[in-house]
Amino acid sequence: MIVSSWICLGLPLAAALAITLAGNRITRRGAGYLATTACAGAFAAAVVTFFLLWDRQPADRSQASTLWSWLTAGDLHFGLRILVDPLSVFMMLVVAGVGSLIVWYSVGYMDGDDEERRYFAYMALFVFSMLLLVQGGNLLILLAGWGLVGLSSYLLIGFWHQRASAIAAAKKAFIMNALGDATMALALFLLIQQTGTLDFEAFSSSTSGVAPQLASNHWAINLIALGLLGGAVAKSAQLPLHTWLPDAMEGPTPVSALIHAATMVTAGVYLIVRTHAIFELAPKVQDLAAGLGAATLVLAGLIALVQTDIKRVIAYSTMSQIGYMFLGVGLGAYANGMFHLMTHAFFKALLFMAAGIVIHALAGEQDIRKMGGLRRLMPWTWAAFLIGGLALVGVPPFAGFFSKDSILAAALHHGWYGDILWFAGLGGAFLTGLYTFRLIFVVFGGEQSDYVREHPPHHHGDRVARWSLFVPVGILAILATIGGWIQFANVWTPVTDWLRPVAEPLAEATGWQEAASSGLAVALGLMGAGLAWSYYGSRHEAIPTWPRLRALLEHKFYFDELYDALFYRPAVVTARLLYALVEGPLVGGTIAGVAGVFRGLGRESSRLQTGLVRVYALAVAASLAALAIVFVAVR
Amino acid sequence: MKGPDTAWYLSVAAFLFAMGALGVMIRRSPLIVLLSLEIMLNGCNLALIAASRHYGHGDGQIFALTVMAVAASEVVVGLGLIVAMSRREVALDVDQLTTLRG
Amino acid sequence: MIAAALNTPSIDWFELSPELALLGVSALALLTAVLVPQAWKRPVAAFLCAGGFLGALVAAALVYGYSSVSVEEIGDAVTRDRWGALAQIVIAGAGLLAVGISYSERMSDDHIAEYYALLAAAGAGMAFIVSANNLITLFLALEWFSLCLYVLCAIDVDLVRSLEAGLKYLIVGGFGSAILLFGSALVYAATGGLRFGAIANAVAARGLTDDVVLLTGLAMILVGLGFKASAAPFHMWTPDVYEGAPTPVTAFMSAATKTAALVLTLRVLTVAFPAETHLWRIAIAAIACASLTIGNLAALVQRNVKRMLAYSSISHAGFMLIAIAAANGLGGRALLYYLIPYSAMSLGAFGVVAARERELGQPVTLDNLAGFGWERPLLGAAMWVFMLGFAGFPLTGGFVGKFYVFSAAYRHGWIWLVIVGLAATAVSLYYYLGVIRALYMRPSAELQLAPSGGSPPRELLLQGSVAACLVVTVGSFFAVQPLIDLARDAADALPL
Amino acid sequence: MVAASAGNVVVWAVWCLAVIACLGSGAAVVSFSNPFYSALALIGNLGSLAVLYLLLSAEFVAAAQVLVYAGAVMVMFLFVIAYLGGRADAPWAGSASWQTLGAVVTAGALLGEIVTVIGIDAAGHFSTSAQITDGFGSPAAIGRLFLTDHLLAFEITSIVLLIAAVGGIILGHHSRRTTREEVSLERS
Amino acid sequence: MNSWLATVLVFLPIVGALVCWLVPMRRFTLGAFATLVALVEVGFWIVIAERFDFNERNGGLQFERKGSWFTDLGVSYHVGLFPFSVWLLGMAVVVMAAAIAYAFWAGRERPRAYFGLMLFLTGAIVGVFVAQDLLVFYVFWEAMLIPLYVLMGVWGGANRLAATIKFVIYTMVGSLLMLASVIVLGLHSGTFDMGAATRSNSTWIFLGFAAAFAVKAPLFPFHAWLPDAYRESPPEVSAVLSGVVSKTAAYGFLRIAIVQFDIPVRELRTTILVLATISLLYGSLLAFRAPDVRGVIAYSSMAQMGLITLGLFATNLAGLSGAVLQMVNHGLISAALFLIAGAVERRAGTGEFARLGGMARGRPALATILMATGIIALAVPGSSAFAGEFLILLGVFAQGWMWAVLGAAAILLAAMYMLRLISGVLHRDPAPAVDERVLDLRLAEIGIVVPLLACLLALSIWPAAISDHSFGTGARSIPGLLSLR
Repeated sequence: MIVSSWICLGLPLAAALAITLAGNRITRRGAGYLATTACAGAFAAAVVTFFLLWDRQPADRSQASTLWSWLTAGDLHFGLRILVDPLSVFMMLVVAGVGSLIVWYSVGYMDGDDEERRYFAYMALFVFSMLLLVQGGNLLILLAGWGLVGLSSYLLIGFWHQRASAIAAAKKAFIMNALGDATMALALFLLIQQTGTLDFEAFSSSTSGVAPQLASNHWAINLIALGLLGGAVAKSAQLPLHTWLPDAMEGPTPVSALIHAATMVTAGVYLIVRTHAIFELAPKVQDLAAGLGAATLVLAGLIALVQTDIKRVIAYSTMSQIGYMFLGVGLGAYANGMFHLMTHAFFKALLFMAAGIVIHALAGEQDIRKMGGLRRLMPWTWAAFLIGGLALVGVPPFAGFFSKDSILAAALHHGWYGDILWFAGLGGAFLTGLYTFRLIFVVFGGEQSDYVREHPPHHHGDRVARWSLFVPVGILAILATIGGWIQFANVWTPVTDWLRPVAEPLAEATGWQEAASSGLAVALGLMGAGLAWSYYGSRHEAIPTWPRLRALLEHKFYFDELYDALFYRPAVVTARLLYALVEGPLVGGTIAGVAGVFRGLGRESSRLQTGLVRVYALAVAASLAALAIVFVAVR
Repeated sequence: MKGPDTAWYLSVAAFLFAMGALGVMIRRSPLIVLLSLEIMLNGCNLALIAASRHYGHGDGQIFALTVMAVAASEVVVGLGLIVAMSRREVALDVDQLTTLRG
Repeated sequence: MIAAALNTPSIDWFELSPELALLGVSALALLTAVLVPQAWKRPVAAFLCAGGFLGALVAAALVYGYSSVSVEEIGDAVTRDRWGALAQIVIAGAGLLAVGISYSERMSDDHIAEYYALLAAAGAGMAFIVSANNLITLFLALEWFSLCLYVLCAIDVDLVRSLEAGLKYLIVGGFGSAILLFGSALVYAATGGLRFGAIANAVAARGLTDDVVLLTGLAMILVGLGFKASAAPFHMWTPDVYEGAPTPVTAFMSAATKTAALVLTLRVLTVAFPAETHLWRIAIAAIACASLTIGNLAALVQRNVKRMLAYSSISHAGFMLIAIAAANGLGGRALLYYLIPYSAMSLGAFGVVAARERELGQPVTLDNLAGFGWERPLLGAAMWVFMLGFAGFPLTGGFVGKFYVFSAAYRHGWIWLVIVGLAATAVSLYYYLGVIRALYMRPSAELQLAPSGGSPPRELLLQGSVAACLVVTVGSFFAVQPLIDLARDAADALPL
Repeated sequence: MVAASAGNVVVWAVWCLAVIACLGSGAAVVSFSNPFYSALALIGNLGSLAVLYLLLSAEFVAAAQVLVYAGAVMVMFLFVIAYLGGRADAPWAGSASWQTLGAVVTAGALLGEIVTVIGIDAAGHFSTSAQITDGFGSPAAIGRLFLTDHLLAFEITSIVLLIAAVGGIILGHHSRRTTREEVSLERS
Repeated sequence: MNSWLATVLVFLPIVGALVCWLVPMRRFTLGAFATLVALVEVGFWIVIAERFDFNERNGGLQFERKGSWFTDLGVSYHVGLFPFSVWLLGMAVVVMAAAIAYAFWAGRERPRAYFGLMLFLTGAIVGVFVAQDLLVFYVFWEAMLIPLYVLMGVWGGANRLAATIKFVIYTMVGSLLMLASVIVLGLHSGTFDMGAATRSNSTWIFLGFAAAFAVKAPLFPFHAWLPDAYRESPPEVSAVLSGVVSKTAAYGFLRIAIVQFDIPVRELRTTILVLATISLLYGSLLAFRAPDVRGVIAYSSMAQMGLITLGLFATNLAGLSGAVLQMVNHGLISAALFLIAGAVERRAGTGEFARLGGMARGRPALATILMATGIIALAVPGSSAFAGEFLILLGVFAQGWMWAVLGAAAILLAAMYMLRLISGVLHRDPAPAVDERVLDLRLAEIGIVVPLLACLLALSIWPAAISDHSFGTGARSIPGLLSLR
């Protein structure tokens, strides 16, 4: 079991290194296959691990393995350590599974790009990093994976590096994630100071291990939880650190599908579940997480209404869906959150990949205003997109229905605060229906637009490339349809049971709560869809015309502007000021000044040397007189 | 000891010495500067001889005699220099010897 | 009958052997001027002079070896001790190297033999003064080598600069000697002794520690000696004379005169005026500070390299005076140790300047030194090392010297003096490194004038001398222990 | 006693005269504008000093002073001044007044300091001087000292004189070459 | 035999330097010879590392050798190695070898002087790291300056003269203050042996040492020499300056300032931490706006030294181990960065961002290497630089949460300036200065930089190699460290 999980971790890394070192000696497509095979191998290893773990007693389903001491200082030892338990295996399956599908898809999508090899190296690196993140056996290794996925994300967003916008987006993503890394690191310092360990076993429950020790220090535990939440929020693009995600759509579409929809951005959810014991000791922070999730889901849903870029709409939808997950895990419905994470990975990847096929077919065009009437031209794509959309909205029997609604139900368990969140979630459901179907109607419905007529969709590349585009999408479409069937709250709960040894849920909804939530959510989602149909189905208008609100939404609530004014500008201005006021005059000027003073003194003392011999004698005599008088005076 | 005692002689020596020093410091003619140096040395000699008398042993006188020889030597070299300078058409004015300065 | 009554002092010829060697050579060189054909004068006189200095060196070394106990000799006029002998070794070495530097100097052939005779004679005078044991010997030896130097400075009688330097030196030097002499007279008047020991005894016996006449005399002696050591504020002759004098003479003066004056200063002050230590120590410290300040500041703005080195020598006088001011065993050691690399660096640096001067036929400035380091690798590298040594960088004896000097000051408890010395070192870096900058970092294309035609003369003797200086400069860094042992044994001769 | 005191008065009188002559001629040396007169005044100075030496029982020194100094040295001086002729006349003084003022103040301070310290000690150990023997200061005594205690000084003096002679020869030597490139090379 | 190794390591390059200077060789032979000597030096280091007993419990001095130099003041040629010195030494010899090889490849003018000076510099730097006598330490410390001055002044850029004089005088002022402290401490103890010298309580002596190290590191506000020096030197000299020479300052802080001065460190800790933090933030901010590649690396180097100082003056095991690790990291990183910057400047003729850009396309080696170095430099989690910074901040966290927060903020800034550097060179459309003739890195350059990068990657895989093998168990490596915890 340990071996298989190490294999799972090692295969993608090996692929990344092999592609990098091979350079031109490997064909472009060879690189793609290598990466795909490695990821598939990782998935196979994850499956093996899963079954091996399945065989054990629930209480016995946790095993750690340390390769070597990665970082030590005195008594502190942080091993290069993985932890295999239900949660990590769950994530391994999702990551490696969806990952291998998307890498496969990339073979077709990236076909013909100049730097395919680099792309696949990065992708393999990402999968490795993500697996390191989820397998890491202590917070430090998790943080390492955390940083490495950020790095891969940076590399892949900026993959088309001639584009200034792509580079800017990549930098933005990296720096906002680094902010999260920093708060996490600080939390880790505090945690080390309080407990002396970062191993997950110590934090497995809020009552055992080091928990009592932590609970005694109220401030510390809140700060630790807050720091971890900072990391989670940054990585998962939740308010207020969400602005990088839409920009990240500058990357190739499979990247968006894998990193910015299916896996990396959900790492925050994983982190909260993994360290749930800490959050449970700091309930206010946990509430904050849920609140942030709720706010994000509504806000992102609103913004998605006015976006005109097909990928950005999906990106905002991703934010919104992760908001649901945060809501869930913030409320203690860990299994529900994780379940939604999984289904979301399926249908969101599906949406992105279908969108990718559209973009690919339309020669890179992403603006939905130029699309329209694609349904007849690309029926299969339309079908896939529709499945994804239905799953997203949460229409039964698609995957989203099973996972999303039980999160909402959990909110009802949480007093008045939970009620507010519940309403927000329901509102979000409505918005989801609205923006999803707006997208579907605008892109696929109606008449063919001028642009589409001018650029009739066609598939590039050879058959192999086409197949590699369509087969993964098909698989995902199936998964988006049936993936949710593995759990039906209160009736059939294998996911919850599987995760129970790691994260005992705080809240489990009762039957009527489940029913009410499901019913309302589905209804609202369908209402949204209906509204979308009534608005966009007939009239071909991509954006609602409501000027002031539209401006607000199009500027994404002015978050970018705010951060620009709050952080970036001040940093630039401070740096300029430091150059102008400190570095030049003060630091450099001091030297110049001192040197000038000495040169001046030198010139003066050199001028004393008049060349007049009488003055020389005078100097001798005068100093003699002074010396003699002083001698006699002080004797 | 008859007449003024040693302090008087020493005072006269000091006068001579200071007078010579003043000459060196204010005169511009190198010849007169050399003469002023002689006066300084004479002041020293007077002091030496006075002290020699005061202690009643001849060391000071010996010293004074050697000083005379030294003074003569300085004069020889100094005058040699002055003659050499006049040959090179250099003005005999110490204030104009300012090629070397700064 | 009279002869029987005369109790002529026994003369220790061995003690006098360094001086006698030099004097004898000087006389022979004078004879050369008369007897040897014009074409042979230069080599013969130079060879004789070098031989004399070499002989003096060996003799002084022998004297050092056989003088573990100090003895006053020849009517107590001189002391035979290791302090003097070690200084004689330094002086003789300086003279030997100066001969090498002088050899190819473009100097009028008229007085070439006399030049070497005077060089040897000056060396003899200095050898005397460092072992002087009474005020008469002190004064006479001082005048002896001063007269030689006056003439040597002006020996290029066709050069106005040279004459000007000679006359200035003579006037101010005479003035300084007169002050020293009057000081001696006052000390004699106050104590009745001319012998250093007798002065100290009289002060002790008659309670003259605070006697004002004695103190005035002491002040005057200090000024006179400070003058010879070219310490500020009695330094003002130094830049002019160093610049005007023929460069080999400057080289010799900067090394040997300073050695003689400083070694003697410590001897006089400790042997004759031990009771006034508290006073002269402060005075010397003040003089040291003044020298460090003025020497370094004025050197900052010099363009003429000789003049800059002159100011640098003033500042080094300041450093060595710190050792004297410390007036402890460490200080004595520090002084003698410091003098060894200092002399080598000084001679070597002026030697390099002389080489460049001969190439260009005009005074060396920082500007026309450009590219010299690349054209003449040995001389350039040597100059580099000398400048680093002056600045007190490690791998040269200059560093250890400064280290000892500062240690001595600290041992006395004068940390402030250490700070002053360090500050001066920091300032001095600018101009020392400026020379290196000129040597290596400025392309010679910037040079306005071309070297005076042909390939530069191969001056083996000069290069050999500079190389020897280099060896001493660097060697004294590694061989600290033996040199310090020598210096310690020497300093033990003084009542420190 | 009377004879003694009368002798004392005479000595005082002679002393006063000699001192006046000495200082007066000294002042003259320093202040005459013509070096020739200054040199002549120095002869007077040396002569009056010789009188003071006699009063201090330094007969041999006094004699040497007159013979060697006033005789030989001054003759050399006068000879050179004559040789230089009009070129010897330099401006009296001049240039910056602060130099002159500084010189006068410095010389005054120096004088004041020395005289003051002598005055302080005058009542102390300068008040009683040692008794001297008959031969004190006589050529014989001096000669004896020169050959015994101060043998080295004697020898060194001779060497110093020799060096001065050589130096004089070198400097006074008429250069065979009158034009050399270095002559024109002044500081750039 | 073992006890000779430290001495061999010091004098091998110096002998090599003498050979360069004295034996006439042709340009190629000289370069090859110097590179060979540097590689042999690395080989000797490997021998040392292999023979070094890292398991010794108290982590004390090994390979010790002591010979009297002058006895009356108690100065001796005393060399030896602590575990942490071994790592710094290794970093130094590797970087020096890379720098010399780079110079060989770049074909510097006047090779005799050049390679001699580089080898001499190597010897001096090694000397600093092995010296166990205050005066010997000072000697090597100063000896470093001699070749650096000439290397910068002769082979540097257009404004080299002003830069060199500023550099030397500035650092010498600090060094002279240290000399004062050396004298006072040594004479006070009666010996200059670091192991035997008494620990001092004098703040003034401490400040003397601290001044020298603060200038050399440099810490704000003693860094005025830094931008010019790093910009005007030849790239490999900049690499040595920022990679190795600055580490001697940090080493000095560790070996002398912290160990010998118990109470002053405690009293002045806050002040120094403040200075270090200001350096960190200030350097990062300035690096963020620097107009050229070397400017960014220069100011980032200052920031990194601030960070290392933070770790050192945390004076706990985490901080110290982290600082040692980070010293090695940063040495390798900044050397690699400067060499790459040199390669870029060589091709484009400029280092200004305004005229650079778009070098990634068609130049995979340059892009990969610069990207890899850059992301390690910005301490992406999982890299060795991250490990070092993590330990440093963890250590300084114990002294107060504020330091760690500010340090974390600066790491954010590090991401900003380093990404700006990477993008400025590699990304966007090719800039005017980058045309088709601008080639990818040549094999030789790759061969020089990749080993540095490989060391960094190896350390990323196992940072505990250094952090766990620097101070022995329980921080008893140096008498005194324990009491500071």
